[in-house]
Amino acid sequence: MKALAEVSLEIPRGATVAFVGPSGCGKSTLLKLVAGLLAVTGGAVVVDGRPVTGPLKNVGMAFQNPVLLPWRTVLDNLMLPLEILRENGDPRAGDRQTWRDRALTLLDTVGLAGAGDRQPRELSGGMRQRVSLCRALIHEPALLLLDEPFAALDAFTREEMWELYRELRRAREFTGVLVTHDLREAVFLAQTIYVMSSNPGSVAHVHEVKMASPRTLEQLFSAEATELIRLMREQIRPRREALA
Amino acid sequence: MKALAEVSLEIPRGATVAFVGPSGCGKSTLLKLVAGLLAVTGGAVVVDGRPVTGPLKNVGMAFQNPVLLPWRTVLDNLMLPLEILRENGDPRAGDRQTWRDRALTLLDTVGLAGAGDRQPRELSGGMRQRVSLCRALIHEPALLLLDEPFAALDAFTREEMWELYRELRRAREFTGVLVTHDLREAVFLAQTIYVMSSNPGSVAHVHEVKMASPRTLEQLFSAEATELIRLMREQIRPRREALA
Amino acid sequence: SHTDAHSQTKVKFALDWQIQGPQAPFITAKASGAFAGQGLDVTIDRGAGSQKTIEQVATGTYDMGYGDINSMIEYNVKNPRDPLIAVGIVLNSPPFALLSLKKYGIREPKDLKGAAIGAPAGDAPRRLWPIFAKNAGVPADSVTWTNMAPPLREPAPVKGDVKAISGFYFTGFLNLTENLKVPESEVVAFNYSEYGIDLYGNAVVVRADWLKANPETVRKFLAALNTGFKQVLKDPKAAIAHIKAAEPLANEATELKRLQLAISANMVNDEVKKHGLLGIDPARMQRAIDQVVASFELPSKPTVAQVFTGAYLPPASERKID
Amino acid sequence: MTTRSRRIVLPLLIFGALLLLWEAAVPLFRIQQIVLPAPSGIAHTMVVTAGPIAFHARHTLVTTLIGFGAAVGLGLLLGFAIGASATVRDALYPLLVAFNSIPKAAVVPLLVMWFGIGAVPAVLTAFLLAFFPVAVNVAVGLATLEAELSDVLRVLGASRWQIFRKVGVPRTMPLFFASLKVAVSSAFVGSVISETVASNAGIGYLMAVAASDFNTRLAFGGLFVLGAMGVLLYGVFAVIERRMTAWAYAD
Amino acid sequence: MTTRSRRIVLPLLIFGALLLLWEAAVPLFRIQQIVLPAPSGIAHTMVVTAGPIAFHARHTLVTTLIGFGAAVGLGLLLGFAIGASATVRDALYPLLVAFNSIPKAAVVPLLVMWFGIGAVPAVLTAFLLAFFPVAVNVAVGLATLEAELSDVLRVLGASRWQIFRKVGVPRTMPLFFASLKVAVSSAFVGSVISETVASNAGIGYLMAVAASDFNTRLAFGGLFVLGAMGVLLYGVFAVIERRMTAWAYAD
Ligand SMILES: Nc1ncnc2c1ncn2[C@@H]1O[C@H](COP(=O)(O)OP(=O)(O)OP(=O)(O)O)[C@@H](O)[C@H]1O
Ligand SMILES: Nc1ncnc2c1ncn2[C@@H]1O[C@H](COP(=O)(O)OP(=O)(O)OP(=O)(O)O)[C@@H](O)[C@H]1O
Ligand SMILES: [Mg+2]
Ligand SMILES: [Mg+2]
Repeated sequence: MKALAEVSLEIPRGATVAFVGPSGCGKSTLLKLVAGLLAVTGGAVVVDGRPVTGPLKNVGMAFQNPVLLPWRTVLDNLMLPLEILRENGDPRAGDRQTWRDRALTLLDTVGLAGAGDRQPRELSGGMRQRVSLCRALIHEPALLLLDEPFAALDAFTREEMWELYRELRRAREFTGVLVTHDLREAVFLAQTIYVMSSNPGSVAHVHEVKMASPRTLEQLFSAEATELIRLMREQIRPRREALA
Repeated sequence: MKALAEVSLEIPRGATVAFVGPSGCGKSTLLKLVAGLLAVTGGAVVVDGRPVTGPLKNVGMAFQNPVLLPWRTVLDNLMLPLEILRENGDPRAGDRQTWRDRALTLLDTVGLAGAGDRQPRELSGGMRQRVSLCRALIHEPALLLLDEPFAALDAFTREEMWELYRELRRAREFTGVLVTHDLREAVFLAQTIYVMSSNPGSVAHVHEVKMASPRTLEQLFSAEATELIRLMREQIRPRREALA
Repeated sequence: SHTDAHSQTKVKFALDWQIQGPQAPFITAKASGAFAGQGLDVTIDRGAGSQKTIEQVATGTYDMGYGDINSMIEYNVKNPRDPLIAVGIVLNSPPFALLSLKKYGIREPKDLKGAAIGAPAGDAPRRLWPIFAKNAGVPADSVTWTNMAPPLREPAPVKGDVKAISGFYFTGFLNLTENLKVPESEVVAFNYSEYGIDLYGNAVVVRADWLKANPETVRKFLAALNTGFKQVLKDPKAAIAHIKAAEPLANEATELKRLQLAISANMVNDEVKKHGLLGIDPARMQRAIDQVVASFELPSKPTVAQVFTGAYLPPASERKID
Repeated sequence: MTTRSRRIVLPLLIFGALLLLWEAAVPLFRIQQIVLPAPSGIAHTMVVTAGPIAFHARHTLVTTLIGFGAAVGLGLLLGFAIGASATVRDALYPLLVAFNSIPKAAVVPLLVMWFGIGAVPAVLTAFLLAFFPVAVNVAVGLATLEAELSDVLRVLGASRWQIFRKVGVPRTMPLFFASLKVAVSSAFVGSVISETVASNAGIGYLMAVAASDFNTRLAFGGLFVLGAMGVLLYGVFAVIERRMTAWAYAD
Repeated sequence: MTTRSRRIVLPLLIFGALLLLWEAAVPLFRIQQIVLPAPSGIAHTMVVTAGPIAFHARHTLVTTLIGFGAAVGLGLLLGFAIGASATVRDALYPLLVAFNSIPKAAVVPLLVMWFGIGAVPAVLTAFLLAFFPVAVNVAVGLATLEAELSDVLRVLGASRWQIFRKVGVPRTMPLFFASLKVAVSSAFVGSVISETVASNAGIGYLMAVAASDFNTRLAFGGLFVLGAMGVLLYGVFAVIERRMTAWAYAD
């Protein structure tokens, strides 16, 4: 079965792009292809000028289902990237204490101060999602792949996360690829939004978000943003009906 | 550790109530207590006039993470309730063919026509969530417990699901308990909304949704609905800040 | 044997070891129809050692068995409640021996001083070593014993793990010469019988209470065995054919040699020629009991009548051989 | 080369290479036949003795399967009881372990004393050796069941027994079948051990006869037959496993 | 009663009840001592022979642990190789299975022939019996690894070896430790078998001597010692297991 039709797109370094589209249209699959976790059956994925043949190395990734290692505490889950980097002699691997501090700061930022010593099974769904997000960020990757990282969060925590993303981006350059169902989220965070359609998955529409970056939550109520969101809603709706 | 402070509330038969609140405030825990999946350490849960001591029998439940049995196809996952009911001599268990038809109809309704023979691992996150929802509905339970059943869905699929819920409720009486992060969802579906706060989890505010049932999506844009949503946003926000 | 099987008396019989040449009297008695002719339907199972057979008869797992009479004496003393009794001797001279190789410079028992000797823990000649040592003038504690399962025994001196082994003469000698290709002239053997050890060997044994309840069955069994035994002595080759039929894996040439060795060294001697097959000389039996009691350090001494009864044997004239 | 044919050809190649090495080593190091006979000699003996070998192999096979069948039944039962109830586990497990620590070779003489020589002790030994791995793996599978999987059924009003059947059993299948493969080998080992000391038929008996004759070629032939039969039995259960638990294997 | 004390008291109670039943049955059914001696008699013999028993038990223990250690090392290695690479699995697995189907009791004489009498064949037998369950369970654990768990590390640029260590090993721990418990029992069985066949020390030797003396009490005493030692070894690994894999057990 073919999950994705030919999809060809280029993501400029330092930009954030978002993929939106109906459930099951192939967004998660696309992200895994980019990360090199799935092998392409046809066509090619090119990242940083090189075709992807195996898993990428310098990425941070958060999956749709937050996957924490159940045998490690929250903090130890966050130290995982450090361990790998250090063993691989990566220059970004600093000493353990620096990372610990960074991990604790991150946990604090996502509202999980003090949760470092807890076991993953003791966390709520949204808390796990936030830990998983921290793990994707902690080694300051050049490419960040996020699959609905905020779906299990309440509106406010979610908006705080948007702002966190914005601050991170402001502090350091990285390329972001975001899969989301929340059109406001896409508009707030991305420079380009790809609207996908199903059967097989393909990119139906591309929108450049013209608003200046960094953005404020108020900008989401601007006429431009409202209009874009309305337009994308319309673009997703008929696709689903065609599928049915 | 105490996850929930004393929470006392009564849900009238046939009504739908919603729980909203910050991530980690105990919504999922509360739902599991109601279902009898967790034992109360203090206090009591009373359903249908009887204190809950073990798992309830006549409920449909969809968890925050859609749990499908990985060794069964989608259709066989949906037939699970039938098998249990039939073995337990429940009068609601009809013949296999009726159930098959019902399962196929349900799959069709949630936009998964033709997915019956697929394996759970072949489904996208949102598709799994929809299958899990179907499984909660198929035996037409008197009590429906839903933990963010629509979180992994795009806006349109989600709204279709709301309408599906409304139609189901119109056709048959059941009591619904819904945990959600989407305030519009709560307003659309529930007669009563409980706003919870954290540390320990407790009900901070109760709102009766006065709008007539069944509702239309347009009503969500009414002044009354908009005001209620705005109010609840405010009620949730300060709580989170108090926590931080 | 194809007469009416239902009217036949069933007997469960355990051998001492596998079906080989020296077991021919029993196999022949069955194959030639001697048992059936007596109205017996005998099941013959192989054994796991002539001492184990004693246990199996004692526990009632088998009605009758072919085991070591010396172990039976020991068993009776240690379990006075349910004694066994021997009703016919097949190996009149005990096959017990120590075997060594010339290359170790062992010419006589004295030379064993300081040597390691290999044998299974329950091996009869190993357990009778103290009395052999006494008779041969060797201090009993001047050797060390090494425990090993039967199939490991003969290769051990060949490989140099031990300098000598104890065991049944016909088994050990043939295994060394036939199977391990040691030249016959290389093998040194000390037969216990040549050192004043006057024991009897393997016998048909039965529980005393079972014998009391089934005297006729025992009588018929021994009559048939006597017939089979005589056939074996008369025509060992034909007996080996029966062995081969019962156990297709057997090597006929080796088993024939083994049988002939057993006949000449253990089954037929002056006493047998004089008194006939299967019987005993009570005076010798008394000496044998004395020796066993001394060697095994048994707390009490049974009488000859408690150990053996010839009452169920065919008349001496029928047991006579030429 | 397809995966299927590779699965057959690869091990055969390695096996062949080992045989060649062995064949060459025997004359090279002047190894005595009693210590290690050459494969060619073993093969010759096996061909010559094919009739009796086939007879004894069939006997062993039947014995093994009966013992194995009983072991799977009891192993499942015990594993369920232990995996489902902490009390049963606490009470029974140490005794089971103690029992499992007793070499069955040491128990065979007792069995013979009680049941005589023949197929009964062999079946029992096969059973005794095989039920423990089944019970342990089933118990581990049930004890490590994710709570969420059974929650799905609990809210449907399912009984413990139903949860066991609908979730416990399938979830434990990969472990159960892994244990079956181990157990069928153990059962096989058990019947052969017993046959070696107390039987009038079976490959174990054949090897005992060969050993007492110092027929090392036949004894080694017996080892090869055991290996081949073991692979066969194992293969059958591996195929069943793949059929039943494909969902657990990512490929 | 605390869980801890229940874990010790419950099996002892059952064990005691069984002993009482047995003690009563022996005179009741007039069971011969050679068939089944009464527990009191066995206990008496064990007390009288405590010195030699302790000596032989220590010997067996050391042998077992050496063989077991080697088995865990090789078992892990093999399990890893088989679980990680389909080619290795296809090539080696059938041969391993064939090897495992050969009763080690049949191999002991060969080992003795090659390495002489004493501790070496016992260690080797322990090793041969113990490595297979470890290898199988580790291989199953790795082969049924959820893809998502390793994906987490793959995108960090982790090598196969790192994924094995960070995800494969911990994820496989419950299975690995379950296998250790089985393997230590197997190793124990292996050394005892070998001691029975050819050794001058160890519980196996003690039992062989007891059997040849018609000393059934001592032989049964040996069985009890084996059971007790097995439980002890098992218990040690069960404790380690609980420590290492608490996360896998819902309670
Ligand atoms: N292992 C697989 N085997 C076969 N089909 C698969 C597999 N994984 C995914 N698919 C199919 O590929 C399609 C795209 O799946 P994907 O998970 O990428 O969707 P998605 O856009 O992320 O959906 P959602 O928003 O619901 O998460 C779906 O139709 C799904 O059924
Ligand atoms: N097994 C457990 N052991 C200890 N603490 C737990 C356990 N399960 C949940 N908790 C804690 O209980 C609190 C409530 O968890 P719950 O899952 O009910 O939150 P929630 O409201 O559903 O959050 P979310 O919206 O993120 O799903 C959290 O602080 C969580 O850490
Ligand atoms: Mg997805
Ligand atoms: Mg929750």
